[in-house]
Amino acid sequence: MTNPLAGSYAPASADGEPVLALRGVSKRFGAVQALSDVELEVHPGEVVALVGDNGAGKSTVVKAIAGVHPIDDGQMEWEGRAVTVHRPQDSQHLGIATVYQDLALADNLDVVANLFLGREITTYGTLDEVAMEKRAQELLDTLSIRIPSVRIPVASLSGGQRQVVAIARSLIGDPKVVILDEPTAALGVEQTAQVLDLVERLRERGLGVILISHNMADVSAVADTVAVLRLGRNNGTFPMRGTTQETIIAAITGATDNAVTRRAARTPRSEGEV
Amino acid sequence: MTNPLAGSYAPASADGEPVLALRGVSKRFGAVQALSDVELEVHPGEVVALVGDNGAGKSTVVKAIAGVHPIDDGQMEWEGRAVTVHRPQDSQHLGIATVYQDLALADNLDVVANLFLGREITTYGTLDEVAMEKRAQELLDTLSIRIPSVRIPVASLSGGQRQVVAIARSLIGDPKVVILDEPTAALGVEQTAQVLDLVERLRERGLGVILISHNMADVSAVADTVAVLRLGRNNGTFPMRGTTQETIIAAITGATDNAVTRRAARTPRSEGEV
Amino acid sequence: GSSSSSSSPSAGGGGGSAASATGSIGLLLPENTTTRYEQFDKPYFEAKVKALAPNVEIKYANAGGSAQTQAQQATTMINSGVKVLVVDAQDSAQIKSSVEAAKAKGIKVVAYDRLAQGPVNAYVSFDNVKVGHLQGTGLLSVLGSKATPSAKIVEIDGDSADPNAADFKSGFQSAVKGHVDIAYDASGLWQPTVAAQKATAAINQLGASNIAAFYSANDGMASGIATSMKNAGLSHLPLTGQDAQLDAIQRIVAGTQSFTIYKAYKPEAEAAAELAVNMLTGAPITSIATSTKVNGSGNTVSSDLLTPVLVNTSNIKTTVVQDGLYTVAQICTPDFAAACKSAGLS
Amino acid sequence: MEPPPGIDPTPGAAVAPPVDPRLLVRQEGLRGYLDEFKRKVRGGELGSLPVVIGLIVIWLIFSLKNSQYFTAANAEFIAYYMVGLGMLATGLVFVLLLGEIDLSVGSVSGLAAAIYAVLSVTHHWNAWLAVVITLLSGMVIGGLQGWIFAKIGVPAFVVTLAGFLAWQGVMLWLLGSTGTINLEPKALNALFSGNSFFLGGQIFGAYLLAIIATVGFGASLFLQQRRRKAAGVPSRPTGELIARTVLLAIPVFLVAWILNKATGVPNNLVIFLALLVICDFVLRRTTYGRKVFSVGGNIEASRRAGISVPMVRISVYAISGTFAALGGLAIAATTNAAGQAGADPNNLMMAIAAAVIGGTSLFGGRGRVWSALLGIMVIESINAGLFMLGLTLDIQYMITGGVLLAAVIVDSLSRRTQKSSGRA
Amino acid sequence: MEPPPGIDPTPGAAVAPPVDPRLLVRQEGLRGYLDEFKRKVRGGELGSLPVVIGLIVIWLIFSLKNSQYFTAANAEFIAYYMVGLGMLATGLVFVLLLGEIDLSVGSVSGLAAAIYAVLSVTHHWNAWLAVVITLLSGMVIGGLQGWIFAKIGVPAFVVTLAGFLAWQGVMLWLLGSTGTINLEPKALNALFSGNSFFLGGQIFGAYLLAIIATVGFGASLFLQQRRRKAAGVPSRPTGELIARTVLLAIPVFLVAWILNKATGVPNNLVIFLALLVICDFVLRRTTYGRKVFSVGGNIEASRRAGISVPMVRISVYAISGTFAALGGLAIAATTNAAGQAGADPNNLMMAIAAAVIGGTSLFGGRGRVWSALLGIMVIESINAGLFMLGLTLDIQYMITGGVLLAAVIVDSLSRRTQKSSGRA
Ligand SMILES: Nc1ncnc2c1ncn2[C@@H]1O[C@H](COP(=O)(O)OP(=O)(O)OP(=O)(O)O)[C@@H](O)[C@H]1O
Ligand SMILES: Nc1ncnc2c1ncn2[C@@H]1O[C@H](COP(=O)(O)OP(=O)(O)OP(=O)(O)O)[C@@H](O)[C@H]1O
Ligand SMILES: [Mg+2]
Ligand SMILES: [Mg+2]
Repeated sequence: MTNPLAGSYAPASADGEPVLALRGVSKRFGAVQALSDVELEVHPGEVVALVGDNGAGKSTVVKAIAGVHPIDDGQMEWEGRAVTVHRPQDSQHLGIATVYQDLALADNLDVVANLFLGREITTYGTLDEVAMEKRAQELLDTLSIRIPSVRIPVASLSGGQRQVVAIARSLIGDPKVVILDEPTAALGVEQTAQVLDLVERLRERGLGVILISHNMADVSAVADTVAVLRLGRNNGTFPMRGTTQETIIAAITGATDNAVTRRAARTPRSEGEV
Repeated sequence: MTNPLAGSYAPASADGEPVLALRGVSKRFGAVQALSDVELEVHPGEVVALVGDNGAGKSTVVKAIAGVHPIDDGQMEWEGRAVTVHRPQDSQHLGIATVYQDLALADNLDVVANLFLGREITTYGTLDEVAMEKRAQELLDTLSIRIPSVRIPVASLSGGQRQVVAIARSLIGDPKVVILDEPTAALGVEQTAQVLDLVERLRERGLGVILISHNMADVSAVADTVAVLRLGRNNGTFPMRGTTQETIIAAITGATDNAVTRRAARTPRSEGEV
Repeated sequence: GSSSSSSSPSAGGGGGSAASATGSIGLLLPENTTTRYEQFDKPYFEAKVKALAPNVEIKYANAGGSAQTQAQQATTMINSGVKVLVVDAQDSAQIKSSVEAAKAKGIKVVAYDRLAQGPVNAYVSFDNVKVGHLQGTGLLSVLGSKATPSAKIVEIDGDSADPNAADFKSGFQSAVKGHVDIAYDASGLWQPTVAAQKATAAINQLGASNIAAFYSANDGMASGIATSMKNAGLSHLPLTGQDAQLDAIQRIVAGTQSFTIYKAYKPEAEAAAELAVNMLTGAPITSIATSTKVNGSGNTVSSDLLTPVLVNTSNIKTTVVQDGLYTVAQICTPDFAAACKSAGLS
Repeated sequence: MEPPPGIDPTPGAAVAPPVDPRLLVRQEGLRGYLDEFKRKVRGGELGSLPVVIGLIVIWLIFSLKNSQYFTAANAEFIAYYMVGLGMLATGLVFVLLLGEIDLSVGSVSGLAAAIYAVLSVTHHWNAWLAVVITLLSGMVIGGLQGWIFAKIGVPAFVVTLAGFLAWQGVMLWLLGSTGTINLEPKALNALFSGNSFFLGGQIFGAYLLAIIATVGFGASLFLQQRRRKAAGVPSRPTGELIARTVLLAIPVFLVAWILNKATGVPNNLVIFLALLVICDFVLRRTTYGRKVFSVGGNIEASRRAGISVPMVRISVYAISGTFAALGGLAIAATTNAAGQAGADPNNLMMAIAAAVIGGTSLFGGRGRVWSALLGIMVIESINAGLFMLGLTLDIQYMITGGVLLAAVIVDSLSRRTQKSSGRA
Repeated sequence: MEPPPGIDPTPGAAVAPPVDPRLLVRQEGLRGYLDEFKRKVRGGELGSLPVVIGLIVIWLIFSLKNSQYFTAANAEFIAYYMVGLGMLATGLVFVLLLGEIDLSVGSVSGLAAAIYAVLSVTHHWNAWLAVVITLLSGMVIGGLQGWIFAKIGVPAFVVTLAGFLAWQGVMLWLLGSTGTINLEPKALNALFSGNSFFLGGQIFGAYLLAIIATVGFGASLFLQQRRRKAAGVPSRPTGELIARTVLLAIPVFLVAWILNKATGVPNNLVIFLALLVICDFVLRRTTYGRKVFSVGGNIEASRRAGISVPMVRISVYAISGTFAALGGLAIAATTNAAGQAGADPNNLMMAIAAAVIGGTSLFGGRGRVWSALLGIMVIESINAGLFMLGLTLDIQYMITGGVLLAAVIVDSLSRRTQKSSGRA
């Protein structure tokens, strides 16, 4: 299923070596070949948007990089060296911070404990609750989220509040690559804007960012490069600058005539009026 | 925290009695007052968008209507009569179909079994698997979703695929009101378009629809009325026709100067270029 | 055909000598949580059968405490063609259908240690009521002149779910009733920890200085009670037991327990072996089973009821040591060496 | 058969290709089967395969050790003695499907035997009436435990552990001073007793049963194929259906032949098999069964789908209690007595082991009632062999324990593999 | 204390108000406390309240029934005999926090006593060395079970049920022919024995302990308050701190006074309390404790946070095994003997009951080690009363069972209320 629209690869910030690269990665789940020969590169200071239809395999790529589902075939490279990632620890030690689509927070712990889980601040071997609480409050404030109290168990947060806690988690520690799997899906307009701001700040600080989103507006707002997955295969990599949304959508859906264009043609109201 | 921008109530289809109405509903979780005196009306053939910030209480409203979390105070009215809804069954018997933000599917069952869960087709008291499988395939096809097989356990579906299964579930049976809590959050562009089409078809058939979304484009594309929640209270109800997105966002965030407008001012690129 | 173990009915044909008898005997024992069955009863039984009738095969099964398993094991043995079944029933009533099935196939049944129901041919055991009675008279004689109707006794019985416990209790009480005052009477569940706590509770309740003696239904519980007595400074008071456990013998040597009741396994197992061999060869059993008992299903059974022995410092050597139950070295570990010496064990 | 009214979302929209190109489709013919088989083994979807292989290995080993093992009489022994525990295991399968446990089945079975004995022997009630009351008691006891679990929210593990102790106490109290009560061969007890055979043990009887089983199975397969073809949904090729029917017929007729060589098909086995067929039908082909699986898979999803989770839970525990009572009667019939040993904790262990060995997962939502049959056959085959060899108890424990452990490890490992390949 | 480097997302963006206006803040003063208290009770956050009330009710009832109950000697009885089971319960708290269960603790405790007895008495090893080997054995046994659970994936319930049976077998085999072995008052056994008291039972000793406890508690509260104030995060008012310290001091000094009236503070109690303080510290104030809670809350989240879930599980079972061994030594010391009855299944039941009665949830992720102390006090208070009255067994069972049931129901109901008010 080759796509005539697929562009050739052109990194936005072509400053040499990518910090993270996938080479010919495949992954199979039972009778389903979820990924076949997937290639992906992220350079320092680059925001790569990974887009694709539902079930295209985006989250599978994320979980492969993060060590949640080890890959079957192919290679992962970190700063030019081949690495193997079997467990989430491995990818964390490399410097990869991940926000998963199916967030995983410990419901019985409070917000502070969840934020610092696995990376607690300690003084003389004991937990420094005061320092953690202070830092947690600061982090959440900058993400514009209102949470009744940082000492409330995560079980009692709304979907968006949980999402923000998960995003904030990824900023603790000192990652070199941040992966965000549909980070804004559950977020309100204001929080979404904050997260996009955050992504830009991460880029400015020279981090590599992989952003997964179905929202073309968000993608075009912050991405440098767009990598399209279709049915578990690469279906083109485009520089954001100079590529139209229509091109990308066509690569995602595999056709120029799709429900989106039909809908656009049918309902002019959605553009106009509001 | 009264909002000067809040419009007064004006139903889009003012053809008399609402099919579903909330009157002064309150709900408290432990130390958090999640809802205070919330009012909401849905008329037949009307799409009401329920919008609000993260943690505003939208999902709590949905769960209150659906009987997942019974309300503490206030009243729910169905076709003019006061009703009490204690369990999900109660709301289903009234004719309310709900798609939850935190989808709940039985991971060990296949797609067909999940679609028909609680409403199986039977012949002489035994399950009619053939009829169910056929209908399931038809439903999913119209929603443009590709699923490896309808006999695959739901555990192995992607986030968006699960979302579509949940949406398809709500179309089985014969509801009078359909509630969709962020149905398109996890969906790809094509699937989103299909769901919006679906919402419009539901309206045409005279159903009441409550649509929750953070995506203003989606909301303005299909909603007749927009109800804004802020910090658990009503913050205005607007007819879609004639209201600008800025007005709505201001009602959601509680201010005209917010991260969205600031971001818009800072990054002209997000509007232009693409 | 005496060498062929597979040859059948002809061997039973009347009065052949035991030495040349063939065929097989089944031995069904009830459980293995107490060590006696596999450590003493089984080897003693096998040795005696071997001595009497070297060509007889013995089939053995242990029910592991389950009456159902025992029924299945009995079926297996009946199917495999044993001539005599020696059964220590896990449940003396529930074994009835197995006993009947055996009888229907012409198999003779010896009830061992517990009196099985059904058409049983013979029975070998100790008398449990007698055990309790012996504990009672033993305690009275240790108390001597202190045995007055106002002397307060603490009685810790066995688990009331075990029917033997009731026999011990009734035997004991029939011996001491009227001679002393049973001021505290509770079940120790055969558990040392429970017995210890109940003894302490009794001491708190009655007052340490008011107690004259402690009754423990067996040695296991006596270990716990002895500790509680020691903590309360009452080690000098009489304390009973039963089973002739090694630790009890050591306590007797050390003076913290007065005596134990010894039910020798060897004579019991050997009597059962003799009965079984006689039945196999068709020899009379009346010389061994001299008395009769009526079992729960109304059958009259020829019985060999053995007498238990009270063991105290004076007869350790002539009972448990002589029978090979324990060696002096086992009893007189360094901690008990001094006590052993003064008790004349060495 | 009319489809539900629902909303038809058809107008507009291009229809997406129905099959996902990434799905690895099976090739035609034998090669396709082998490939799929390999994939399934690698993916941990082993089904009943390990048990069947295990069973054959067990039979071979004991036959080599003891010439009496591979005889019709021994097959009869296994067929007869496995039924009581098998019934306990069947009830447990329902509970395990919910992802829960019922530790009380052993005690309830003992109590049931005691109730029956007291009513029919001590109080001279009509024996069938006593049976009905006994089964009802089992149902009420199970239902009560289910109620405390479902409505009050006490974990099932704790409720049934309490039941494990309490019902044993009630049984002891019922049996009272007399202890064990010997039963008379009446009513169900007569059918369950060791010398009651189908059609009086006539050779015809066994083959009749075998024919019914084979024809019934084959017919249902072909019927299903026809209906699926008619509706245009994927169906199995005819060759596969024939192969499956033959694969069932072989062991069924073999068993009939062997049992005929001894005394015939025990009536308790016939009753057990009939119950298994009914339970299998209920679980796989009715809405109730679907509810059980869905509650076992996701409680909140079931609740939101309008399923009354408490009712499912209570009813499942009631079923488990009823089967425990029935099993208790069957067990009591093997010794013709109800006694204090009825509530043997080993029965509980063996019943759980049987269900798990047979392939029902301890993790809920996955299993079939047939696993009770397969598992209990394994256990009883081992027992029969060990009883014959006259081994000491520690070795018996070690062997039984080893088999149990192996079964559980296979269950756990296969679940892990399945999980990592996305099937659980 | 340096904050982690991390990324500072500060530039730009208006800072949102830190506190949510919907959060119902507590009013100042006594009224605020009462309001919050009422809200908590309604929300099911009962904490230790029901236990403490229950304990007082139990004491009152038995005192009315028996004049000897409310005496110093009986307090001493409770304080001494509760320690062994209390240690088993402490180990179980760790396991329950994971949301799992350890059914083997009773058997392991029996086995540990047997190991110690065989080494120190039969083989004449140095007593302290024997203690160390025994505790290590407990650790290895627990760790092994944890390994099978964590690495192979066999459900903990099954692994430890197997352990429940297996370790009992090993114990019987170890004790072998001799059966019960008498212990000598040496090493730890001497400290655990019924006539060993803190500082030889001097009056001074008990008050010294009371002072250490009160001052330590108060000081830690005030220190924390100062640090929080300094960092500008919300802190408790000074009045509350004083009230809390006083609330602790009252019972502590009361107990010291009572035990002094008898023979002093038993050394085994001192060791138990010291271990509780250490465990509490580990669970609440170290990263290890945080890991235990997080695995108990959400396994996948913990795994993704880089926590090695298997290591946490294995270590928790090792801790449970070690405490079981220690408890076994303490129990053996009460009878000065190691015997076949050591692996009493009742010990298991009582230890679970103690942990749950004390307020540790069976559902994982919620509880404190102090619940072991509170729960075992309840159980031993009941035992002491029942033993004094010399009641028949069935009544004893009924009373103990009833208390257990009540505790579990309170746990379950409070969890339900909490869930519906969004706290669990
Ligand atoms: N654990 C799993 N087991 C089996 N199959 C899986 C599993 N996870 C994903 N899949 C399959 O792999 C394919 C890709 O799934 P993935 O979650 O990566 O999609 P996605 O691109 O993230 O989609 P979405 O946008 O809907 O989140 C899907 O077809 C899905 O059925
Ligand atoms: N189960 C619960 N227990 C306690 N508090 C809860 C619970 N569910 C929601 N809340 C609280 O109620 C408030 C409203 O939550 P809700 O989920 O309704 O928000 P929402 O509007 O759906 O937000 P989002 O857009 O992020 O999904 C939040 O502050 C949350 O902390
Ligand atoms: Mg995804
Ligand atoms: Mg929501």
